[in-house]
Amino acid sequence: MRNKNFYIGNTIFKNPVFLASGPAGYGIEYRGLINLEKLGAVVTKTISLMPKEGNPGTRLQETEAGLLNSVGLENVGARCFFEDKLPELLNAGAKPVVSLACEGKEEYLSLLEITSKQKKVEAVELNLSCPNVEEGGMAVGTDPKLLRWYITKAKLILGNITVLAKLTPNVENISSLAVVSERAGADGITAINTLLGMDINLESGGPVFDRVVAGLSGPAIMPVALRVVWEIAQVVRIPVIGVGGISSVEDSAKFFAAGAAAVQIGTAIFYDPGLPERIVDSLEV
Amino acid sequence: MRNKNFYIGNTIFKNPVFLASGPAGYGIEYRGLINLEKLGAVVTKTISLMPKEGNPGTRLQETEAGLLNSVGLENVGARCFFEDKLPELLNAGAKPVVSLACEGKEEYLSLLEITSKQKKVEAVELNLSCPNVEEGGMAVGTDPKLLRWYITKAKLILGNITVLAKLTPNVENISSLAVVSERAGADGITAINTLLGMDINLESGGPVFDRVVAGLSGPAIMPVALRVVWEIAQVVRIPVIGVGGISSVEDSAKFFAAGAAAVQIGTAIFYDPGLPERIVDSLEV
Amino acid sequence: MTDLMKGSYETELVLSEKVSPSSFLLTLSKPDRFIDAMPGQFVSIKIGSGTSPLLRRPYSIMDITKNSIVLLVRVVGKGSALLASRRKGDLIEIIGPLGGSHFELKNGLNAVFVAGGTGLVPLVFAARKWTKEKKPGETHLLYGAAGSDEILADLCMGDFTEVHIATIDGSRGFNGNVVEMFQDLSERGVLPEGELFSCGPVGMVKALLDSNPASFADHHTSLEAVMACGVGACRGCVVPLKSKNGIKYRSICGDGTVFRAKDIDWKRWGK
Amino acid sequence: MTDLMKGSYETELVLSEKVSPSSFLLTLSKPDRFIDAMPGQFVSIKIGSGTSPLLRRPYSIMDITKNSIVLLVRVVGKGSALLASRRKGDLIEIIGPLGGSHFELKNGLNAVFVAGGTGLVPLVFAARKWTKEKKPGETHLLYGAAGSDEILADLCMGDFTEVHIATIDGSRGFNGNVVEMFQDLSERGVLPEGELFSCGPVGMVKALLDSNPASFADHHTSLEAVMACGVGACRGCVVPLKSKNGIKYRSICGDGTVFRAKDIDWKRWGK
Ligand SMILES: Cc1cc2nc3c(=O)[nH]c(=O)nc-3n(C[C@H](O)[C@H](O)[C@H](O)COP(=O)(O)OP(=O)(O)OC[C@H]3O[C@@H](n4cnc5c(N)ncnc54)[C@H](O)[C@@H]3O)c2cc1C
Ligand SMILES: Cc1cc2nc3c(=O)[nH]c(=O)nc-3n(C[C@H](O)[C@H](O)[C@H](O)COP(=O)(O)OP(=O)(O)OC[C@H]3O[C@@H](n4cnc5c(N)ncnc54)[C@H](O)[C@@H]3O)c2cc1C
Ligand SMILES: Cc1cc2nc3c(=O)[nH]c(=O)nc-3n(C[C@H](O)[C@H](O)[C@H](O)COP(=O)(O)O)c2cc1C
Ligand SMILES: Cc1cc2nc3c(=O)[nH]c(=O)nc-3n(C[C@H](O)[C@H](O)[C@H](O)COP(=O)(O)O)c2cc1C
Ligand code: FES
Ligand code: FES
Repeated sequence: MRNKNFYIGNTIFKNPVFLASGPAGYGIEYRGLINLEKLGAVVTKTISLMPKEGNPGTRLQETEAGLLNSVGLENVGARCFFEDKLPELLNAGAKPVVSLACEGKEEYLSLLEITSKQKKVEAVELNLSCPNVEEGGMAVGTDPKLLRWYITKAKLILGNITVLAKLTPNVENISSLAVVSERAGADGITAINTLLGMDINLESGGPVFDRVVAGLSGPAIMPVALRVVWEIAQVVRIPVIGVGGISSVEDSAKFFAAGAAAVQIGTAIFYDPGLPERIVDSLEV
Repeated sequence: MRNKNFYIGNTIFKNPVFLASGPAGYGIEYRGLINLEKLGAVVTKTISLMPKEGNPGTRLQETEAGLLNSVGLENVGARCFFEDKLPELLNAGAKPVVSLACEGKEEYLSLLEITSKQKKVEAVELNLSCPNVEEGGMAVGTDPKLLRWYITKAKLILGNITVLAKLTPNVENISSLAVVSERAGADGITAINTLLGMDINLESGGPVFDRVVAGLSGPAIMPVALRVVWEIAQVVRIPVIGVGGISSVEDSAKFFAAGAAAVQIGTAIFYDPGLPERIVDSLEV
Repeated sequence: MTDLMKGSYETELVLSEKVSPSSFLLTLSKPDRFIDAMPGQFVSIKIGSGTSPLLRRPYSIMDITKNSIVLLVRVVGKGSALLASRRKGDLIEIIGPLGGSHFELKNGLNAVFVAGGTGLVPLVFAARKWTKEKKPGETHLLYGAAGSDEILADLCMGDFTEVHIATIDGSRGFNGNVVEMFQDLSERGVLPEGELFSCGPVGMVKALLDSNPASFADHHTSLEAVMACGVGACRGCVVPLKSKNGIKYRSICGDGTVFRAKDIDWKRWGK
Repeated sequence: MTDLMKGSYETELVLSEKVSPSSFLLTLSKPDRFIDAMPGQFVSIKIGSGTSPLLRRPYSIMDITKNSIVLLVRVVGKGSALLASRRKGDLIEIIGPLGGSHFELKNGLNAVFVAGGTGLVPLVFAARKWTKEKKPGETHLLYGAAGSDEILADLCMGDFTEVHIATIDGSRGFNGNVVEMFQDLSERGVLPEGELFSCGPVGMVKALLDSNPASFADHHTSLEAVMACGVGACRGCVVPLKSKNGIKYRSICGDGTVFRAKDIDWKRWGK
């Protein structure tokens, strides 16, 4: 893998090292600690049509080599994002990929409409781990029909904007869902989002999180992420973007070897904000 | 949770601390390091009808707070197990739970027949993570119909022997599979088996394991195991036996708080063979 | 914006002194570009070289001198224990200064500080900084501890006009908790009018607010929570503020650490 | 059965000496009940207090004296680095003695030992033990290293009748690898007839076997692999043996560490 321009869909990236959606917020919070300009892209925190306050109660819990989070998609909403946050991120010299919530169908379509009108948006990532609010609450990305619907609509409405489909690993057979995504028109697949986990507070004897279940990220999940990226890379032709637990230059090299066209760094920036840049440096020709 | 006699199915256990199937082999290898007599049960390594040589190539790889294994169900086969290994384990004062492979349907039925004739077998655990050799190769425990078939047959043929169903976590909705297991007659649910993971050898650039994918165990997966146990305990009435990453007395307490009726210790015995006994001690009245 | 001045630095541990059975005063070499930290701001420290513990740990700044950053670390778990085991000369990676709001005092006003445990730290920094830069009126520290072993206030006796100590076991000073002492001192007219600043356990701050110190112009408090990013990005360390429409979360690391005590939605915070 | 005598012990690090740029000789206090270890057996050591690294690390026994167990640790990764950083007085948790087979020599026979790197360790133990207990004939050690820096054979010059050293860079002794030296010495008739014992990299042992030392009654080798249980339970450390029907795996920790070199299915082993 090298630091050279490459395409995903119609979008050109200068290197294959991205910040993952969520941990880095809107990117701008990390100015001073991460040289955003130097990265291939910054995937911004998932936004929804309307602002979301996120989950009550404890939101973070460390586990062995991992982190559970129950942030619950707190975000400023599409309007504030496009008016305030995105311009600031562009100002900082970053290449944004905008992560969109796959919420209820109506809101989602409006979110796509608004996004399609933003001249500065070249690429989006669909967060297909969002709960299916209309039925059940399992992630929309676990149901092939819904998955197809969400991706097809995005491609249709967003026109030339590159669409990455970010899959949830909490399924039996992720490669078949990757194939569905490719057929639905996704320009790339991002894998993986967090695993479902939980923790218990031994003082209260109850769950640490108000919502009980939370998302597990960090080095603990890397073997799972690597396996998923490998499996998907075997069955799709579009680029696969690997994410999950990357904490060193060697870790990123493993994802490239497993077939990833690019990598995203999430949890590791909490303890090692210099890592994304070091990975970029490691790929210098 | 207390150290007192309790039942799963017709079987009485003196405490809720078991060795998990696999890491401890047939149990007897750990004599001298683990006081087998003191434990609630020893779940023996999964056996198949015929001896199995297991997987070629590398079989173990450490990850962050985890262990990948690709042992591939190497075992001495039912005959040698019942003739040599089981008597030795009984001699050592242990209470065995015999783990049975859910292999091809014919072999499986013969394995059940043989097992049903063993006077000393009080309880079995069905390893439902075994690949479905007849179709595809996904674990048999991912398909509700197969799951039902394997459990129903076991109950039918094994008569009074207690049947635990050990589920694979590599599915979307494990609690629905737990309900299927309960309805099919399982006397208890064991969760979880290993997560599917992989690793790359950076020297060769290829997968560490000949079979590419391996099973991830150890502290890294504990948040997932705890979540699964919690979810299952919400929807079934039969006892749930929690397993996955338990490495301390506190970890075991979290499983009990999440609804487990008993716990199993696997990977942790590699680095801390004294742990199962310490957990038993922690439950002293 | 202090926000733009945060950075990631490698510092050297210059001195580690045990100052109570469970607390250590750490003096780190101050990186050249590390400037202008304000009281209530903190640094986040990388504890281990591996993944255990995974996250950095946040520590309030207790003092900044020409060449050093002073922190106070209480051993409560594995991260703080590892930090306390570091020796002179060890390299310590820090990010800071972090925190988007801080304690402020108008020139010449009196300040009453109420601290529980290591909540003392940002208050000492405020007192020292203001004494140098703002010529405040009187400064009173009210410090509460369980027993006399853990009275960290002895580290900063000279930094306040007066220091009042309360112990639950009555082994030193006022017999009771620090809020009871606050009420007692208020009733007896010992405390000057002015601004109120607090840092400590949620229960303490809430009780202090409930004790309704009307004679104080305002009450600001510095909050703590488990943190991941430390920069307001991850939304992991939020506190609910009172709000008419729905819930309003603010990040303690990015919008805090300092909030007006009465803005906090105490029904939802710190259960 | 040695199997029944294994145990889990807390020992004390009595001495840690750096004996080459990357190797340390560790002397541990011998637990009272730790007895009768045989050459080729090993101990497995808990390295960290937490989960990093997760697994214990296996180390061959180099010597057992009345009060101590001697190990030689080469730093190759994080576990060995942590072990090498332990200081006198530190507690080290070990399990042992492990291994279900070991080097054996009939009384009075000659023994030729071929070692690469830390493969020296079990061979030194054999030589020392047999010299004490078996009155062997001649004992020759053939030791190969990359360069003169890492010649660990200097630790045991007095334990063999003769020590022959080979370095790849020619900086000391024979210029070449240890198998080339073996052939050279054999051809020149320097080596006595007797049994052959080896331990070292797979390539070395394989080449040694291929060099077809017909004059030796037998050739036993001690193998290494990544281990988890160390007791033959988990089937993680298996070696394929030659077999007419199908594959025959044996565990290195439980059935080994010592195997007849010609029983091993070298086509499948150590790719
Ligand atoms: C802004 C801020 C300033 C702080 N200033 C100081 C200070 O000056 N001196 C001092 O001794 N302590 C201070 N703390 C608390 C300190 O960060 C925790 O004691 C430390 O993180 C515990 O780590 P541990 O690994 O030892 O404990 P753990 O084993 O992780 O946990 C022990 C306890 O500490 C809590 N804790 C764990 N991680 C954090 C975290 N990242 N933030 C807050 N609490 C946590 C846990 O909930 C638990 O109750 C401050 C915390 C914050 C947020
Ligand atoms: C029976 C036996 C006896 C041994 N005797 C000695 C000895 O006397 N002196 C000595 O210096 N070394 C000996 N080793 C090798 C020693 O166990 C490894 O060097 C050590 O485990 C590496 O740990 P690490 O964390 O430093 O390296 P890692 O970072 O884990 O890995 C570095 C290299 O060591 C290998 N390795 C990792 N874990 C193991 C393991 N559990 N077993 C074998 N190899 C591993 C890896 O494949 C890798 O190539 C022996 C190994 C075995 C199996
Ligand atoms: C605090 C936190 C917040 C996250 N928020 C989002 C999000 O808004 N959208 C999204 O697609 N993924 C989100 N993720 C998932 C990450 O993008 C990433 O897929 C996952 O954490 C695995 O990568 P890592 O181990 O490198 O963190 C979040 C992760 C964390 C830890
Ligand atoms: C080396 C190894 C071998 C295993 N073999 C089996 C097996 O034969 N049958 C089975 O049901 N589970 C097997 N498992 C899975 C464990 O029983 C357990 O479900 C899993 O490892 C999670 O628990 P742990 O993290 O405590 O190890 C094996 C696990 C390991 C590490
Ligand atoms: S720790 Fe990330 S927002 Fe505060
Ligand atoms: S390490 Fe378990 S069989 Fe050898």
